[in-house]
Amino acid sequence: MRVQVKAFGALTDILEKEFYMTAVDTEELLTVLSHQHVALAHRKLLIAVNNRIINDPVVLQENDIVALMPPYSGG
Amino acid sequence: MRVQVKAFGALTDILEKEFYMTAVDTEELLTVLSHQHVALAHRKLLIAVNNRIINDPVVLQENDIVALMPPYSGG
Amino acid sequence: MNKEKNDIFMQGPIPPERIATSIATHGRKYDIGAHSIFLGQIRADQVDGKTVRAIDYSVNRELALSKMAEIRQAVFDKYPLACMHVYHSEGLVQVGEICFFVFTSSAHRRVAIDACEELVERIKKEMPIWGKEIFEDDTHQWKTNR
Amino acid sequence: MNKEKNDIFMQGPIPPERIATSIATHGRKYDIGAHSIFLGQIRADQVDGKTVRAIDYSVNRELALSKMAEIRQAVFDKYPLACMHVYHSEGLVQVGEICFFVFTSSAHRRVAIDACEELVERIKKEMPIWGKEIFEDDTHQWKTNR
Repeated sequence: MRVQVKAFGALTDILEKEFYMTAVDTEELLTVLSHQHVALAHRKLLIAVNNRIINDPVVLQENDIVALMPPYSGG
Repeated sequence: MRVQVKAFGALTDILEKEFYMTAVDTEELLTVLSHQHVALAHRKLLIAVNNRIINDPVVLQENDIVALMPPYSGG
Repeated sequence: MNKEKNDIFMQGPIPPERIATSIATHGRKYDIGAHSIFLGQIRADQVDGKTVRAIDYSVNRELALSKMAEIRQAVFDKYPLACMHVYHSEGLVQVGEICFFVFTSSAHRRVAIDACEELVERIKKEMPIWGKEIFEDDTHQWKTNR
Repeated sequence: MNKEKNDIFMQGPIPPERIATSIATHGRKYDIGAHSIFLGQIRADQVDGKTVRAIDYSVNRELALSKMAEIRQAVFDKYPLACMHVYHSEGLVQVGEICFFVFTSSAHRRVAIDACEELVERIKKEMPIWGKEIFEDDTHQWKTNR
Protein backbone atom coordinates (compact mmCIF):
# COMPACT_ATOMS: atom_id res chain seq x y z
CA MET A 1 0.00 0.00 0.00
CA ARG A 2 1.18 3.50 -0.77
CA VAL A 3 1.28 5.55 2.42
CA GLN A 4 2.43 9.00 3.46
CA VAL A 5 5.28 9.05 5.99
CA LYS A 6 5.92 12.04 8.23
CA ALA A 7 9.15 12.31 10.21
CA PHE A 8 9.48 14.38 13.39
CA GLY A 9 12.21 15.71 15.69
CA ALA A 10 15.70 14.25 15.26
CA LEU A 11 14.37 11.98 12.48
CA THR A 12 14.19 15.01 10.20
CA ASP A 13 18.01 14.99 10.24
CA ILE A 14 17.82 11.52 8.63
CA LEU A 15 14.61 11.42 6.61
CA GLU A 16 12.62 13.88 4.52
CA LYS A 17 9.89 15.50 6.63
CA GLU A 18 7.19 14.07 4.36
CA PHE A 19 7.41 11.42 1.69
CA TYR A 20 5.49 8.55 0.13
CA MET A 21 6.44 4.88 0.14
CA THR A 22 4.90 1.45 -0.25
CA ALA A 23 4.65 -1.12 2.52
CA VAL A 24 2.27 -3.89 3.59
CA ASP A 25 2.49 -3.10 7.27
CA THR A 26 4.41 -0.84 9.68
CA GLU A 27 6.99 -3.54 10.33
CA GLU A 28 7.94 -3.75 6.66
CA LEU A 29 7.93 0.06 6.46
CA LEU A 30 10.46 0.29 9.31
CA THR A 31 12.61 -2.50 7.92
CA VAL A 32 12.86 -0.85 4.52
CA LEU A 33 13.65 2.57 6.00
CA SER A 34 16.27 1.13 8.37
CA HIS A 35 18.05 -0.49 5.41
CA GLN A 36 18.03 2.76 3.50
CA HIS A 37 19.12 4.84 6.50
CA VAL A 38 21.53 3.13 8.87
CA ALA A 39 21.14 5.96 11.40
CA LEU A 40 17.53 4.86 11.83
CA ALA A 41 18.32 1.34 13.05
CA HIS A 42 17.93 0.67 16.79
CA ARG A 43 16.40 4.07 17.37
CA LYS A 44 13.62 4.32 19.91
CA LEU A 45 10.57 5.36 17.90
CA LEU A 46 6.91 6.08 18.47
CA ILE A 47 4.64 5.34 15.54
CA ALA A 48 1.22 6.81 14.86
CA VAL A 49 -1.02 5.65 12.03
CA ASN A 50 -3.65 8.22 11.11
CA ASN A 51 -2.92 10.11 14.35
CA ARG A 52 -3.33 7.09 16.58
CA ILE A 53 -0.30 5.75 18.44
CA ILE A 54 0.28 2.03 17.75
CA ASN A 55 2.11 -0.33 20.08
CA ASP A 56 2.11 -3.36 17.81
CA PRO A 57 2.64 -3.55 14.04
CA VAL A 58 -0.48 -2.83 12.01
CA VAL A 59 -1.45 -3.57 8.41
CA LEU A 60 -1.44 -0.42 6.28
CA GLN A 61 -4.25 0.82 4.05
CA GLU A 62 -3.85 2.94 0.94
CA ASN A 63 -3.26 6.62 1.84
CA ASP A 64 -2.62 5.97 5.51
CA ILE A 65 -0.49 8.57 7.23
CA VAL A 66 2.38 7.11 9.24
CA ALA A 67 4.09 9.41 11.74
CA LEU A 68 7.57 8.40 12.92
CA MET A 69 8.49 10.12 16.16
CA PRO A 70 11.50 10.02 18.49
CA PRO A 71 10.91 10.48 22.27
CA TYR A 72 9.19 13.77 23.07
CA SER A 73 11.14 16.73 24.39
CA GLY A 74 8.69 19.57 24.84
CA GLY A 75 8.56 22.03 27.71
CA MET B 1 7.15 46.67 85.52
CA ARG B 2 5.43 49.04 83.16
CA VAL B 3 5.33 47.49 79.68
CA GLN B 4 3.78 48.31 76.33
CA VAL B 5 1.18 45.82 75.12
CA LYS B 6 0.29 45.48 71.43
CA ALA B 7 -2.78 43.53 70.34
CA PHE B 8 -3.14 41.95 66.89
CA GLY B 9 -5.82 40.37 64.72
CA ALA B 10 -9.10 39.44 66.43
CA LEU B 11 -7.70 40.70 69.74
CA THR B 12 -8.12 44.25 68.49
CA ASP B 13 -11.89 43.67 68.78
CA ILE B 14 -11.36 43.15 72.52
CA LEU B 15 -8.33 45.24 73.49
CA GLU B 16 -6.89 48.57 72.46
CA LYS B 17 -4.25 48.11 69.73
CA GLU B 18 -1.57 49.60 71.98
CA PHE B 19 -1.64 50.36 75.70
CA TYR B 20 0.56 50.37 78.76
CA MET B 21 0.14 48.26 81.89
CA THR B 22 2.12 46.96 84.82
CA ALA B 23 2.95 43.31 85.41
CA VAL B 24 5.77 41.28 86.94
CA ASP B 25 5.75 38.62 84.25
CA THR B 26 3.74 37.56 81.18
CA GLU B 27 1.63 35.20 83.27
CA GLU B 28 0.41 37.99 85.55
CA LEU B 29 -0.14 40.20 82.50
CA LEU B 30 -2.44 37.61 80.91
CA THR B 31 -4.28 36.93 84.16
CA VAL B 32 -5.02 40.61 84.69
CA LEU B 33 -6.18 41.11 81.11
CA SER B 34 -8.37 37.99 81.18
CA HIS B 35 -10.12 39.30 84.30
CA GLN B 36 -10.72 42.65 82.67
CA HIS B 37 -11.86 41.12 79.34
CA VAL B 38 -13.82 37.90 79.64
CA ALA B 39 -13.60 37.39 75.84
CA LEU B 40 -9.87 36.95 76.27
CA ALA B 41 -10.03 33.92 78.56
CA HIS B 42 -9.25 30.51 77.04
CA ARG B 43 -8.17 32.09 73.76
CA LYS B 44 -5.28 30.53 71.93
CA LEU B 45 -2.56 33.19 71.97
CA LEU B 46 0.97 33.64 70.78
CA ILE B 47 3.09 36.00 72.85
CA ALA B 48 6.20 37.85 71.74
CA VAL B 49 8.36 39.89 74.10
CA ASN B 50 10.50 42.43 72.27
CA ASN B 51 9.78 40.66 68.98
CA ARG B 52 10.78 37.24 70.20
CA ILE B 53 8.13 34.54 70.52
CA ILE B 54 8.05 33.02 74.01
CA ASN B 55 6.77 29.56 74.80
CA ASP B 56 7.01 29.78 78.60
CA PRO B 57 6.22 32.74 80.90
CA VAL B 58 9.03 35.28 81.20
CA VAL B 59 9.79 38.01 83.73
CA LEU B 60 9.19 41.48 82.30
CA GLN B 61 11.58 44.40 82.29
CA GLU B 62 10.64 48.06 82.29
CA ASN B 63 9.58 49.22 78.77
CA ASP B 64 9.37 45.71 77.32
CA ILE B 65 7.04 45.37 74.36
CA VAL B 66 4.58 42.50 74.70
CA ALA B 67 2.75 41.41 71.52
CA LEU B 68 -0.44 39.40 71.99
CA MET B 69 -1.34 37.50 68.83
CA PRO B 70 -4.10 35.07 67.81
CA PRO B 71 -3.28 32.28 65.32
CA TYR B 72 -1.99 33.66 62.03
CA SER B 73 -4.24 33.87 58.98
CA GLY B 74 -2.21 35.39 56.17
CA GLY B 75 -2.21 34.36 52.54
CA MET C 1 6.49 53.65 56.73
CA ASN C 2 9.48 53.40 54.43
CA LYS C 3 10.16 50.46 52.18
CA GLU C 4 12.73 48.53 54.17
CA LYS C 5 15.15 45.97 52.86
CA ASN C 6 13.34 42.67 52.38
CA ASP C 7 9.97 44.26 53.05
CA ILE C 8 7.42 41.97 51.46
CA PHE C 9 4.37 44.06 52.28
CA MET C 10 2.47 46.12 49.71
CA GLN C 11 -0.30 48.51 50.64
CA GLY C 12 -3.51 47.13 49.09
CA PRO C 13 -3.72 44.62 46.22
CA ILE C 14 -0.75 43.34 44.21
CA PRO C 15 -1.17 44.59 40.62
CA PRO C 16 -1.01 41.93 37.83
CA GLU C 17 1.53 44.13 36.03
CA ARG C 18 3.90 43.55 38.94
CA ILE C 19 3.92 39.86 38.09
CA ALA C 20 4.59 40.51 34.40
CA THR C 21 7.43 42.82 35.36
CA SER C 22 8.96 40.16 37.61
CA ILE C 23 8.86 37.63 34.79
CA ALA C 24 10.19 40.02 32.16
CA THR C 25 13.09 41.01 34.44
CA HIS C 26 14.22 37.41 34.67
CA GLY C 27 14.52 37.06 30.91
CA ARG C 28 18.00 38.44 31.35
CA LYS C 29 19.07 35.51 33.55
CA TYR C 30 20.19 32.80 31.18
CA ASP C 31 20.74 30.12 33.82
CA ILE C 32 17.00 30.00 34.64
CA GLY C 33 14.89 27.24 33.07
CA ALA C 34 11.80 27.27 35.27
CA HIS C 35 9.63 29.70 37.21
CA SER C 36 6.96 28.66 39.67
CA ILE C 37 4.40 31.22 40.78
CA PHE C 38 1.67 31.13 43.38
CA LEU C 39 -1.00 33.80 43.66
CA GLY C 40 -3.57 34.15 46.40
CA GLN C 41 -6.77 35.95 45.42
CA ILE C 42 -9.64 37.21 47.60
CA ARG C 43 -12.67 34.93 47.31
CA ALA C 44 -16.27 36.09 47.78
CA ASP C 45 -16.92 33.45 50.43
CA GLN C 46 -20.42 32.99 51.81
CA VAL C 47 -20.78 32.81 55.61
CA ASP C 48 -24.29 32.48 57.10
CA GLY C 49 -25.82 34.12 54.06
CA LYS C 50 -23.36 37.02 54.03
CA THR C 51 -20.78 37.56 51.30
CA VAL C 52 -17.16 38.61 51.79
CA ARG C 53 -16.40 41.77 49.82
CA ALA C 54 -12.80 42.36 50.98
CA ILE C 55 -10.10 41.28 53.39
CA ASP C 56 -8.29 43.81 55.55
CA TYR C 57 -4.81 42.47 56.33
CA SER C 58 -2.89 43.57 59.39
CA VAL C 59 0.64 42.59 60.25
CA ASN C 60 3.05 42.49 63.16
CA ARG C 61 5.58 44.11 60.94
CA GLU C 62 8.76 43.80 62.97
CA LEU C 63 8.18 40.18 63.82
CA ALA C 64 7.11 39.48 60.21
CA LEU C 65 10.23 40.90 58.63
CA SER C 66 12.59 38.93 60.86
CA LYS C 67 10.53 35.77 60.31
CA MET C 68 10.59 36.35 56.55
CA ALA C 69 14.38 36.75 56.62
CA GLU C 70 14.59 33.41 58.44
CA ILE C 71 12.28 31.64 55.97
CA ARG C 72 14.07 33.17 52.99
CA GLN C 73 17.45 32.00 54.27
CA ALA C 74 16.18 28.50 55.05
CA VAL C 75 14.66 28.09 51.58
CA PHE C 76 17.77 29.42 49.81
CA ASP C 77 19.88 27.02 51.90
CA LYS C 78 17.67 24.07 50.99
CA TYR C 79 17.10 24.74 47.27
CA PRO C 80 19.51 25.97 44.54
CA LEU C 81 17.27 28.87 43.57
CA ALA C 82 18.27 31.60 41.13
CA CYS C 83 15.59 33.96 42.46
CA MET C 84 12.87 34.33 45.04
CA HIS C 85 10.24 37.05 45.30
CA VAL C 86 7.48 37.32 47.89
CA TYR C 87 4.78 39.97 48.24
CA HIS C 88 1.88 40.06 50.66
CA SER C 89 -0.80 42.70 50.89
CA GLU C 90 -1.30 44.89 53.94
CA GLY C 91 -4.60 46.76 54.37
CA LEU C 92 -7.69 46.38 52.25
CA VAL C 93 -7.90 44.00 49.28
CA GLN C 94 -11.19 43.59 47.41
CA VAL C 95 -12.60 40.30 46.11
CA GLY C 96 -10.97 39.26 42.85
CA GLU C 97 -7.75 41.08 43.72
CA ILE C 98 -4.38 39.46 44.45
CA CYS C 99 -3.14 39.50 48.07
CA PHE C 100 -0.22 37.07 47.99
CA PHE C 101 2.50 36.46 45.41
CA VAL C 102 5.33 33.93 45.60
CA PHE C 103 7.77 33.59 42.70
CA THR C 104 10.73 31.20 42.50
CA SER C 105 13.17 30.57 39.67
CA SER C 106 15.75 27.86 39.12
CA ALA C 107 17.61 25.94 36.44
CA HIS C 108 15.23 22.96 36.57
CA ARG C 109 11.53 22.72 37.34
CA ARG C 110 11.59 20.46 40.42
CA VAL C 111 13.50 22.98 42.53
CA ALA C 112 11.34 25.97 41.56
CA ILE C 113 8.08 24.06 42.13
CA ASP C 114 9.07 22.59 45.49
CA ALA C 115 10.55 25.83 46.82
CA CYS C 116 7.48 27.82 45.78
CA GLU C 117 5.16 25.41 47.53
CA GLU C 118 7.27 25.37 50.68
CA LEU C 119 7.32 29.17 50.78
CA VAL C 120 3.54 29.35 50.41
CA GLU C 121 2.98 26.89 53.25
CA ARG C 122 5.55 28.41 55.59
CA ILE C 123 4.36 31.99 55.02
CA LYS C 124 0.72 31.07 55.64
CA LYS C 125 1.66 29.17 58.78
CA GLU C 126 4.49 31.19 60.28
CA MET C 127 4.03 34.83 59.29
CA PRO C 128 2.25 37.07 61.83
CA ILE C 129 -0.43 38.29 59.43
CA TRP C 130 -4.17 38.45 60.12
CA GLY C 131 -7.02 38.70 57.65
CA LYS C 132 -10.26 40.44 58.64
CA GLU C 133 -13.03 39.36 56.29
CA ILE C 134 -15.31 42.30 55.57
CA PHE C 135 -18.87 41.40 54.52
CA GLU C 136 -21.06 43.39 52.19
CA ASP C 137 -22.98 44.84 55.16
CA ASP C 138 -19.66 46.04 56.67
CA THR C 139 -19.74 43.54 59.53
CA HIS C 140 -16.63 41.37 59.78
CA GLN C 141 -15.17 38.11 60.98
CA TRP C 142 -11.55 37.12 61.42
CA LYS C 143 -10.20 34.70 58.86
CA THR C 144 -8.82 31.39 60.11
CA ASN C 145 -6.32 29.36 58.10
CA ARG C 146 -6.77 25.67 57.65
CA MET D 1 -2.39 27.90 10.11
CA ASN D 2 -5.51 29.15 11.85
CA LYS D 3 -5.93 29.27 15.61
CA GLU D 4 -8.05 26.22 16.29
CA LYS D 5 -10.20 25.57 19.31
CA ASN D 6 -7.97 24.44 22.17
CA ASP D 7 -4.85 25.21 20.23
CA ILE D 8 -2.10 25.66 22.80
CA PHE D 9 0.66 26.57 20.36
CA MET D 10 2.05 30.06 19.93
CA GLN D 11 4.50 31.01 17.22
CA GLY D 12 7.73 32.00 18.98
CA PRO D 13 8.09 33.06 22.63
CA ILE D 14 5.19 33.61 25.04
CA PRO D 15 5.15 37.31 25.97
CA PRO D 16 5.16 38.15 29.73
CA GLU D 17 2.20 40.46 29.11
CA ARG D 18 0.17 37.40 28.17
CA ILE D 19 0.62 36.12 31.69
CA ALA D 20 -0.42 39.42 33.26
CA THR D 21 -3.50 39.47 31.02
CA SER D 22 -4.44 35.94 32.10
CA ILE D 23 -4.21 36.92 35.75
CA ALA D 24 -6.07 40.19 35.34
CA THR D 25 -8.89 38.42 33.47
CA HIS D 26 -9.46 36.12 36.42
CA GLY D 27 -10.00 39.01 38.82
CA ARG D 28 -13.61 38.88 37.69
CA LYS D 29 -14.05 35.31 38.96
CA TYR D 30 -14.95 35.63 42.62
CA ASP D 31 -14.88 31.92 43.43
CA ILE D 32 -11.12 31.72 42.79
CA GLY D 33 -8.76 31.82 45.77
CA ALA D 34 -5.54 30.47 44.28
CA HIS D 35 -3.60 30.49 41.03
CA SER D 36 -0.62 28.30 40.31
CA ILE D 37 1.63 29.12 37.37
CA PHE D 38 4.54 27.32 35.79
CA LEU D 39 6.80 28.93 33.21
CA GLY D 40 9.49 27.22 31.19
CA GLN D 41 12.32 29.46 30.00
CA ILE D 42 15.13 28.76 27.53
CA ARG D 43 18.42 28.19 29.34
CA ALA D 44 21.84 28.95 27.84
CA ASP D 45 23.06 25.40 28.50
CA GLN D 46 26.68 24.50 27.86
CA VAL D 47 27.37 21.33 25.85
CA ASP D 48 30.97 20.44 25.04
CA GLY D 49 32.03 24.06 25.24
CA LYS D 50 29.18 25.29 23.04
CA THR D 51 26.35 27.46 24.32
CA VAL D 52 22.66 27.10 23.45
CA ARG D 53 21.29 30.33 21.99
CA ALA D 54 17.74 29.19 21.13
CA ILE D 55 15.43 26.20 20.91
CA ASP D 56 13.43 25.54 17.76
CA TYR D 57 10.26 23.66 18.71
CA SER D 58 8.43 21.45 16.25
CA VAL D 59 5.15 19.69 16.84
CA ASN D 60 3.03 16.88 15.51
CA ARG D 61 0.11 19.24 15.60
CA GLU D 62 -2.82 16.92 14.99
CA LEU D 63 -1.66 14.35 17.49
CA ALA D 64 -0.76 17.10 19.97
CA LEU D 65 -4.18 18.72 19.92
CA SER D 66 -6.04 15.47 20.50
CA LYS D 67 -3.58 14.51 23.26
CA MET D 68 -4.03 17.94 24.87
CA ALA D 69 -7.81 17.55 24.79
CA GLU D 70 -7.39 14.22 26.57
CA ILE D 71 -5.04 15.63 29.22
CA ARG D 72 -7.27 18.67 29.74
CA GLN D 73 -10.32 16.49 30.28
CA ALA D 74 -8.51 14.12 32.66
CA VAL D 75 -7.22 17.01 34.79
CA PHE D 76 -10.61 18.74 34.92
CA ASP D 77 -12.19 15.40 35.92
CA LYS D 78 -9.65 14.88 38.70
CA TYR D 79 -9.47 18.41 40.15
CA PRO D 80 -12.23 20.98 40.83
CA LEU D 81 -10.53 23.68 38.79
CA ALA D 82 -12.09 27.03 37.95
CA CYS D 83 -9.70 27.59 35.04
CA MET D 84 -6.85 26.06 33.10
CA HIS D 85 -4.64 27.69 30.49
CA VAL D 86 -1.75 26.10 28.62
CA TYR D 87 0.55 27.64 26.03
CA HIS D 88 3.58 26.11 24.37
CA SER D 89 5.85 27.72 21.84
CA GLU D 90 6.27 26.46 18.31
CA GLY D 91 9.27 27.57 16.26
CA LEU D 92 12.23 29.57 17.50
CA VAL D 93 12.55 30.77 21.11
CA GLN D 94 15.73 32.58 22.22
CA VAL D 95 17.49 32.06 25.58
CA GLY D 96 15.77 33.99 28.36
CA GLU D 97 12.40 33.78 26.62
CA ILE D 98 9.36 31.83 27.84
CA CYS D 99 8.42 28.69 25.88
CA PHE D 100 5.88 26.99 28.17
CA PHE D 101 3.09 28.42 30.31
CA VAL D 102 0.68 26.48 32.53
CA PHE D 103 -1.90 28.33 34.62
CA THR D 104 -4.48 26.77 36.94
CA SER D 105 -7.03 28.43 39.22
CA SER D 106 -9.23 27.03 41.97
CA ALA D 107 -11.00 27.94 45.20
CA HIS D 108 -8.21 26.56 47.40
CA ARG D 109 -4.47 26.34 46.88
CA ARG D 110 -3.96 22.56 47.07
CA VAL D 111 -6.03 21.90 43.95
CA ALA D 112 -4.41 24.65 41.85
CA ILE D 113 -0.88 23.62 42.86
CA ASP D 114 -1.38 19.87 42.29
CA ALA D 115 -3.20 20.33 38.98
CA CYS D 116 -0.54 22.71 37.66
CA GLU D 117 2.24 20.29 38.51
CA GLU D 118 0.40 17.35 36.95
CA LEU D 119 -0.20 19.33 33.75
CA VAL D 120 3.49 20.27 33.51
CA GLU D 121 4.61 16.68 33.95
CA ARG D 122 2.03 15.21 31.57
CA ILE D 123 2.64 17.78 28.85
CA LYS D 124 6.41 17.28 28.98
CA LYS D 125 6.00 13.52 28.88
CA GLU D 126 3.02 12.96 26.58
CA MET D 127 2.88 15.80 24.09
CA PRO D 128 4.49 15.18 20.66
CA ILE D 129 6.78 18.21 20.78
CA TRP D 130 10.49 18.26 19.96
CA GLY D 131 13.08 20.85 20.91
CA LYS D 132 16.09 21.43 18.68
CA GLU D 133 18.81 23.18 20.65
CA ILE D 134 20.59 25.71 18.45
CA PHE D 135 24.12 26.60 19.48
CA GLU D 136 25.83 29.93 18.96
CA ASP D 137 27.75 28.52 15.98
CA ASP D 138 24.41 27.44 14.38
CA THR D 139 25.06 23.73 14.88
CA HIS D 140 22.34 21.90 16.76
CA GLN D 141 21.48 18.93 18.93
CA TRP D 142 18.07 17.51 19.78
CA LYS D 143 16.89 18.13 23.31
CA THR D 144 16.11 15.12 25.48
CA ASN D 145 13.78 15.31 28.46
CA ARG D 146 14.72 13.77 31.77
